[in-house]
Amino acid sequence: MTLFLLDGLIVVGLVTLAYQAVSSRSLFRGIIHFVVFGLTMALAWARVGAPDLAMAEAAIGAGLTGALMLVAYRRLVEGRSDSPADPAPAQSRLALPIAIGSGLLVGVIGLSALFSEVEPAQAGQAVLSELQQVDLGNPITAVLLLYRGLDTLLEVAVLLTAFLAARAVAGADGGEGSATTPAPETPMVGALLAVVIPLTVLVAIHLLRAGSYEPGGAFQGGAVLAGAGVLLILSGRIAATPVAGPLIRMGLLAGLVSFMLIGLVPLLKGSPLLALPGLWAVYFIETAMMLSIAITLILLFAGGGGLKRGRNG
Amino acid sequence: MDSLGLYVLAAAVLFGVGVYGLIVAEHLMRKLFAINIMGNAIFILLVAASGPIQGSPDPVPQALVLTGIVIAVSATAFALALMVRLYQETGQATLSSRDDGDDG
Amino acid sequence: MTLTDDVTLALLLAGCGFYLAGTVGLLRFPDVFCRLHALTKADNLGLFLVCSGLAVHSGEARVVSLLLLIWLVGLLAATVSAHLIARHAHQHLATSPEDSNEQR
Amino acid sequence: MTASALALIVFLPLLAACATVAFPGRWVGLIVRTGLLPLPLLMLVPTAAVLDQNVVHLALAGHASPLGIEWRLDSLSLLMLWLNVGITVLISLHAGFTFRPDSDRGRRFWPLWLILFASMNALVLSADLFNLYVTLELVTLAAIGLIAVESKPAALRAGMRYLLLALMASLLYLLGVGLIYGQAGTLDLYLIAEQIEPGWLPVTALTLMIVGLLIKSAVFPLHAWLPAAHGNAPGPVSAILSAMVVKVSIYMIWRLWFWGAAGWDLTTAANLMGLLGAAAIVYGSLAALVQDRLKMIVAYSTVAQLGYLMLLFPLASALAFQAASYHLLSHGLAKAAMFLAAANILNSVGTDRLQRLAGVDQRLPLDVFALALGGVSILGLPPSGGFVAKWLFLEAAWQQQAWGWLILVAGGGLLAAAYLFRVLGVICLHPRKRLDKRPRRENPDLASVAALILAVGAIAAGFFSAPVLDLVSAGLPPGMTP
Repeated sequence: MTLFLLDGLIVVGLVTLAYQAVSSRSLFRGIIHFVVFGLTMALAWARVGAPDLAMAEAAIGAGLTGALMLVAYRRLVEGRSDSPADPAPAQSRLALPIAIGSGLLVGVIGLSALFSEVEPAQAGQAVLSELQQVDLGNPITAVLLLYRGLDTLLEVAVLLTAFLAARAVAGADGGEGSATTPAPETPMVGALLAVVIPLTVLVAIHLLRAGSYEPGGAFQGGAVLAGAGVLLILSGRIAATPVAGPLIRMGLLAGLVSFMLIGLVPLLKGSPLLALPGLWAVYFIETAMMLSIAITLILLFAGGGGLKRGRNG
Repeated sequence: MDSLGLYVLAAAVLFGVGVYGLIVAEHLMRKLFAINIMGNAIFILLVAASGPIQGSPDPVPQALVLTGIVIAVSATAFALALMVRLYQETGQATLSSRDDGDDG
Repeated sequence: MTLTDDVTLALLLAGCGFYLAGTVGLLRFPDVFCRLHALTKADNLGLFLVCSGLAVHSGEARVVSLLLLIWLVGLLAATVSAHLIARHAHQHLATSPEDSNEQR
Repeated sequence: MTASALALIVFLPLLAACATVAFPGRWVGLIVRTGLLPLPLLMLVPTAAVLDQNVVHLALAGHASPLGIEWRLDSLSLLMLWLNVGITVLISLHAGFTFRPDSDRGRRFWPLWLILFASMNALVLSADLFNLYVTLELVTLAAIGLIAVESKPAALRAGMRYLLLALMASLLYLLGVGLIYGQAGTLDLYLIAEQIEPGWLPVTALTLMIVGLLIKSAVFPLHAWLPAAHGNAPGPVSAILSAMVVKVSIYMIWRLWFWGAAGWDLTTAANLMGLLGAAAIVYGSLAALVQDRLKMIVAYSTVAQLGYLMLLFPLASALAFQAASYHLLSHGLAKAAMFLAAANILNSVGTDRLQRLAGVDQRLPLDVFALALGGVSILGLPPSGGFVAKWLFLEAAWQQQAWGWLILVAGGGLLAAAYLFRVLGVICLHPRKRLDKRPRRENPDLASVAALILAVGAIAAGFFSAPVLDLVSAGLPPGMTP
């Protein structure tokens, strides 16, 4: 009963926040509602038995998406005294019926999928039975790295592509954007960083290591690490540059390149593509991916191609 | 799992809210909120659509959704960059008004 | 209901009470400084009470130390962000209710 | 051997893309060549394998489906791979001038270009519904990055609209994938038919996926984003968008329909798809007739020509399958040629407004010739590749006495003739309105040669159709017999 109440509260919260995000008075409020929506989504994932997704949603879905939206908002307000033009919602008489109709359709589909009598999925069963043979306690990490490695490889490529595409459309100011203007220095910030940065790095490494036997992994770890980077940018310890130095470039590509190269090696011995040669390869690739994910997200936040020591660094 | 049913219902409502926002909102950032909300609704359905295996949830859809979350943030990040540039070039962060008839 | 359960319940309820007070303060107080005052003080204490309630409930040393860490990090974040917001408000904003309302 | 070749066909361009990011100096040109030029040679290996054993299965990481992801190579995917490799390499010749590898523009362009290329190769190989989703997202993001790479307002706006629609389309597709997984317990496209009966839930799932893909392939009435995006993108990008990017999602629909849902009774839906195709042919051609910019005309022509690919659904015979596959091939070549030629004209004249192009054939004879040759294939005049495709369509419709489709195919050719002769008429038939101004910019010869090679390819496809058609008929969908 209590749990049902909790679920009800989460669900009502989700719907209210979502509605507020798309229709609240000011855009800034919309962003805040969207971020809180993401956090509530994380609670929802925890409730439906998906702790990995809860972590990913909290770190990536709410945290970094929110940070990216705030920084984009700041670029929109830049150089204007008023808040950015937020045109009145389009008056569409069809909007409500279409929305209700598609919601109903999705509801019917979802409920009948939920209550249809199906055998447990073969793929899922195969994962759980194969898992006995490898030393990975977290089936999701096993799926991501061992059984559906190509998805994960291409997903890292998607993140890199998003970064490259964002760079390709970046304006002439690309690099020294206003996101990098640090807040005025105060001793409090120094104290905060001294504690929080090491702690965050520790948590990221813990998540990465824990990913092999309990919830966590490269994506969650990378997102947490990126959070540390965001903090460093906001406090002016690091700043964006238009062009990346060699170290940043290596970090940016480490995950994708090492995954591809290690995945190609088995072909030389006549083994199949992407058949990783042992658990060390899993750990190596995950570490490289975590670094790449963190650096890509930090650069996307900074709106630059590279990083340098900042004004307060 | 009766609470899963509740979340499926929530997903349906969220999808509807997302569709509504996509139609009604003019500002591109709001349209991105709407698409992300629709995405989350579909992620819930993805997890709900396959039944549990011997009591524990099926890991495959969860892995798929994890991939989906990362793809969603990538697409959102690029869309935001595109929106900012569009705003810098045209002073607008919407798609309405003015047609696309410029010389290529 | 054992004694630990009773203590846990009492601590959690007290914690929720402080959170509630903090939130009411956030919504009702007239300007930034009063609001920060209500929010940080009440919420820090609320977090402490909730954490200690959970600590009593679990009783494991590992969990207790993790909860302690959570409280400390929460304290740190609240302190620094309250400081930054207050400083920004002090330097840039008039302290009339309307203005602070706009900035929230 | 085949495994290694296929792995390189996907990973070599992707590694090259990473290398251009890692070493953005003067090596970019060399890296791009290393990532592209070996591909035609590498393609010989899988070609031999398909000729030898018809279908090649590769279980990635050694885990066969349902546990893992499989690559599956048959005649159709081989054709798509060849088309992608051939067209991309030829367009790259052209893009080498528009986006010089040692320039800032080039450094923005080439990584995305290589990723787009690699991701389309990965897409046509994949046999896994979710992996297809990931590759399709990769294709979309890279393509839109390329559309907006010059940051012209019209292109930015078109790219943004494309992105929003594409994201929505992906969500519909993803929901379908989730439902199929819930019902079938596998994500392998080729195992769906064995696993599930066509109940209402699987049919809904299939519908969602196909609607998503129809948005991505801009089939009427979901085409609204295409002309602006294809018409405002840089020349080489317009060429690859029309030649390949919209085709890969139609390719996915074919796969879902004829392989995934093999044996389901989809007659009504098939007729509906055919009607959409018919509407696309008529609407696209008429819209092309009233455009006043060359690139917009070519873009609307793509909307029309995509309609023919939809005729496969109602006709659904071996002959129609050959026709549609051949149309895919010849339209790809012809449209790439036309967009490159249009880009050259735009670059030289400074505008592509039709009324300002009178007499441009005097200055840019090669480009106008390439445009005309491409047009011949689009019209379906003999002896072009387009003629072979249309002839096969007519034959397929004749065989089934489907007179409606027969009239449509014949009439579609006439409509195409109308808008293409309008273009050529304006350009060539104004003896007194010579272009008086000097060219704004000279085009390098190779840029025109690239367009010409593609156009000649589209014509030559008319002479060498037999081996391709044999190949296609060796890999017919289940249930179709030659």
